[in-house]
Amino acid sequence: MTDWLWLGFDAVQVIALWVLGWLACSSRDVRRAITLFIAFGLLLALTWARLSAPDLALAEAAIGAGISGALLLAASRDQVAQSGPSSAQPLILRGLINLLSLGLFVLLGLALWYGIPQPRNELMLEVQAMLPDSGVSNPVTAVLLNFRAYDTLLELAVVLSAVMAIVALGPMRPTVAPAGFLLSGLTRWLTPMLVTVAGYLLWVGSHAPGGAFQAGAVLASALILLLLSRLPNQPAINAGLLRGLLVLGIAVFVGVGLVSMLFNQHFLAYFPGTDGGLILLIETAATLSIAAALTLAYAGGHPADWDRFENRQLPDSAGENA
Amino acid sequence: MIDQTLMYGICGAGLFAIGLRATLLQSLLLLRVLALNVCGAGVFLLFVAIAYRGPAQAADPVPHALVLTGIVVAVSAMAMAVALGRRLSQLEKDSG
Amino acid sequence: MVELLALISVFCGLFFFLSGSVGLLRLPDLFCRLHALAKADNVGLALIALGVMLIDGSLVNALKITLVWLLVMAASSVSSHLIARNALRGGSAHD
Amino acid sequence: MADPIVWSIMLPLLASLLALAWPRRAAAVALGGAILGLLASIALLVEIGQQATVTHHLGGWQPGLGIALRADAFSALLLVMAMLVVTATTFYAGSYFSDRMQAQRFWPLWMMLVAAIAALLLSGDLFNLYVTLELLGLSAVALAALGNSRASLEAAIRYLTVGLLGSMAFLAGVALIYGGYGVLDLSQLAQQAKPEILTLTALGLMTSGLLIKAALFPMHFWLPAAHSSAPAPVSAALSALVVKVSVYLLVRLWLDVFEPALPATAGLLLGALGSAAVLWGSWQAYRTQRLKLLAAYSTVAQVGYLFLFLAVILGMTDPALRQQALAALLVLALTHGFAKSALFLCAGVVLHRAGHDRIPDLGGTARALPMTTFVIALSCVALIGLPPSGTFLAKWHLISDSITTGQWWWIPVIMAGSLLAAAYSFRVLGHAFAPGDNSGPMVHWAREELPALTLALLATVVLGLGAAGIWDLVAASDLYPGAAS
Repeated sequence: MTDWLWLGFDAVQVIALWVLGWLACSSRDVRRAITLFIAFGLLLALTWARLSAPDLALAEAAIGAGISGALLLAASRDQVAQSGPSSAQPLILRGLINLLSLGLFVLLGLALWYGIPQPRNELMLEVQAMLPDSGVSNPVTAVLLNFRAYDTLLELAVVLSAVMAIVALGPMRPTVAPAGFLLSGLTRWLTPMLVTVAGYLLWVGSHAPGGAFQAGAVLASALILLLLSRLPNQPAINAGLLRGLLVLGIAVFVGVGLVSMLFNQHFLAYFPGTDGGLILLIETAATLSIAAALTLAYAGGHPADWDRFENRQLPDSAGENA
Repeated sequence: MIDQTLMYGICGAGLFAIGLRATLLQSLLLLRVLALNVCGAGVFLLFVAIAYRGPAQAADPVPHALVLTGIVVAVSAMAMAVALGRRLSQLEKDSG
Repeated sequence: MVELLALISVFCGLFFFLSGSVGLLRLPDLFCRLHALAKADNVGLALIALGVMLIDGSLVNALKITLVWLLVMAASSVSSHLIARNALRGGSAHD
Repeated sequence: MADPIVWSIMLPLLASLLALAWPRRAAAVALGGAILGLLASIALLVEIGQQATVTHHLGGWQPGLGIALRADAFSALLLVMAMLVVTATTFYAGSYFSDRMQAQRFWPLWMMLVAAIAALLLSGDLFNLYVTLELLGLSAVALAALGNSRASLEAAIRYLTVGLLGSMAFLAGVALIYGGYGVLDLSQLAQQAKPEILTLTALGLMTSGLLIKAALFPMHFWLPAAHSSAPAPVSAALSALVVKVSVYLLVRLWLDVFEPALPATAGLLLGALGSAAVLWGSWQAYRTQRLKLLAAYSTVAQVGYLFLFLAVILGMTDPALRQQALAALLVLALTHGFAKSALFLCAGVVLHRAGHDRIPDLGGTARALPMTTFVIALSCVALIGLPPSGTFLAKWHLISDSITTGQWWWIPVIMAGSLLAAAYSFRVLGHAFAPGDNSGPMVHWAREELPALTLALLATVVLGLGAAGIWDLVAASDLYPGAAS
């Protein structure tokens, strides 16, 4: 009985994902596409929860649907064109593209059908066997910050390069209108709560779903709310501090890696016994960096005194260049 | 093989194809970026479906970690595309 | 008995969600739609939350679920307000 | 502590962080990072000279559970080439940017690109390779957008979306491989790879993703605009290095990891695309009116030669002969890296001094900028494949290997490509030597011309005369045993 119920649920889920994905992709109206995409993201979060991936469900809800939805909605305000031409490509090309996509779908389906007769458990068993040595008890965190920590280090570098690109492109987008008392009231009330939740997610990541990325996204949403509501006596953003925050996550990560290489021969081989603490240290720094990065990504450019900070140094660097 | 793996795996393949098609067909940057993200979601679903081991057993954590990495990378790329598009439309506005 | 109550509560909640969605699709302008959506969703969520609490039976989790419900209420009322205010100023209430 | 394989990645990464946090000294930091990175890569090469391959288990975990960094002569030589190009270009860029704000935004991204190149060349894990591909793609797009004009932004956007599509295809392949084999480590995969529908689909997806990034004809459409509208130092790195590491990865996957799973015709297909790239790229380079576009189209053609090599190597059965042909492929890649970066740096000098890079209006350049013109001529020698450049050796090898493997049909393509390369080179030089009004001293802009000269000399003289060592190094190292047997 429950099996059939689950199967029905799965079928509805799959079809809903396809329909929403198709609608979000084929819409020519930007706003509509974005709204559908956010709904798609939430449905995806539900799917992760269904497939016993709670870490991903949290991350998808916070990052995939939340932050990127906010980002896209803000962007839809900037863009000149709100809807596209009905057909940009000639008919033959469109036919080819349809054929290619359909062919790939069939091929992928066949590969799944014939290629994966039973699940391959080797790596999973290895992770389970080594989990006690990893310093944390949430296996996903163990993979992310211990076994495959190098991936995470490079991922932070990816985030940083995207932010550097955004910052290089121009100033932050200005806030549209001062927020009403309701929004600022909510912000006042919500910000401390969001910061607490971020701290909790960071802490709980060692033994339950959560971790630096989810925490960073929640912290970023608090910062974005602050940006949007522009409370009175809100301190200005200090560019030097911001640069430091952006760099902090990778710097701590690489620092720990190099020190451990000095003593243990291998890059990022944590000292036995201290690994839990080191992971928490790295995650804390990463959370701050991710929050700063996502906030800047939402703001869409560099803050006002980013340039002034550079300008102040102008006479010096001019001498250096001559 | 577990039914759900195949079912959601094929769902992922479908999303990949839908996203790919739309990426190639759409002409507006934002819509194209959106399509790329649907395409990415399909690949992530492929990973998570492969990791699933039924309701009684814990899933394989490795693909979950990989997908978490992928989600963050996808958001970074999206943010960058949006910023590029914004700068371009500013330049277009300035030059009339 | 408790399970039956929970089931009834969840189904009532689902009914409210359904009517909210129908309202979103059928009502003529933005303000009516907002009205339908906010009311129906808040009550619907409350009923479903109640049902889940009854099934779960633990006090700690019940508190957590209540907190979730309160947060959703706050967020949805503020966002409805913002959308309505924006529409009033921009005058695009009828698209 | 002395693990050059780790330092080669971490030093540029640290330089990037420091350049971002300390914008005042960003130029000096970047130069330091480039030089230290070069030293680390040379140390790695020395280590490989002693023990053939180097492996570093990150985190101390067994590969499989953890990620391993791996290097052999092939990757290490490419890395040294990349670091040499980067160091020379860093010197050059120090005086290239007139807008200081732009310069300060350039340095951290530049070092990030270097770290990404090193990370990609040294990674031994399939998913980690995906992350490095994204890091490389995003930092390259960010640098390409620094031109901040409409043309460069449009090119950067196309570059970004095309690159992301490529990464997605690659990642889908990785997902299938993980589902079918349950491993991500390349050496474990090399021992298990079987020709099944799953492996073939996955390999097809990864290959198409990489072909987009490597800009093989007909997926080259994004390259000319992106490479020609970026600032000169960026163009140099994009054309000489970024495209090349995608080819590297493709060669690695095809020859070392998935060789047993390959269908026999796959090599011929890639060879056919490669020939089309050689002919089309060279023809477009001949027809174009701008020097930077010429250089970009010539990259399309040169990538084509690398795929001709791949086709020929796949037609061989003797592992010793294969390693020799691989060494020849490597020599071609190295020479092109040096020559193309030198050419782009010179195009930057011309663009700065003349205010344009239209080929028909280059008259008088030879008198006004003698050293720049000399360097352009040297890089043309390498692009055509005249002796003593490394390209000459490589093409000679390619032709003789085509004959021994019975794939004689590539030979006319190679000939026609070289002829077209000669035609577009002489077209540029002919215009440059046309009479003009002003003349200048031999070396006018030392900080910009000397790095370019160094690179061009490396391409023509050093590689041409010292290539024997490369053959010995490559013949000695076999990074993924199990695949060839």
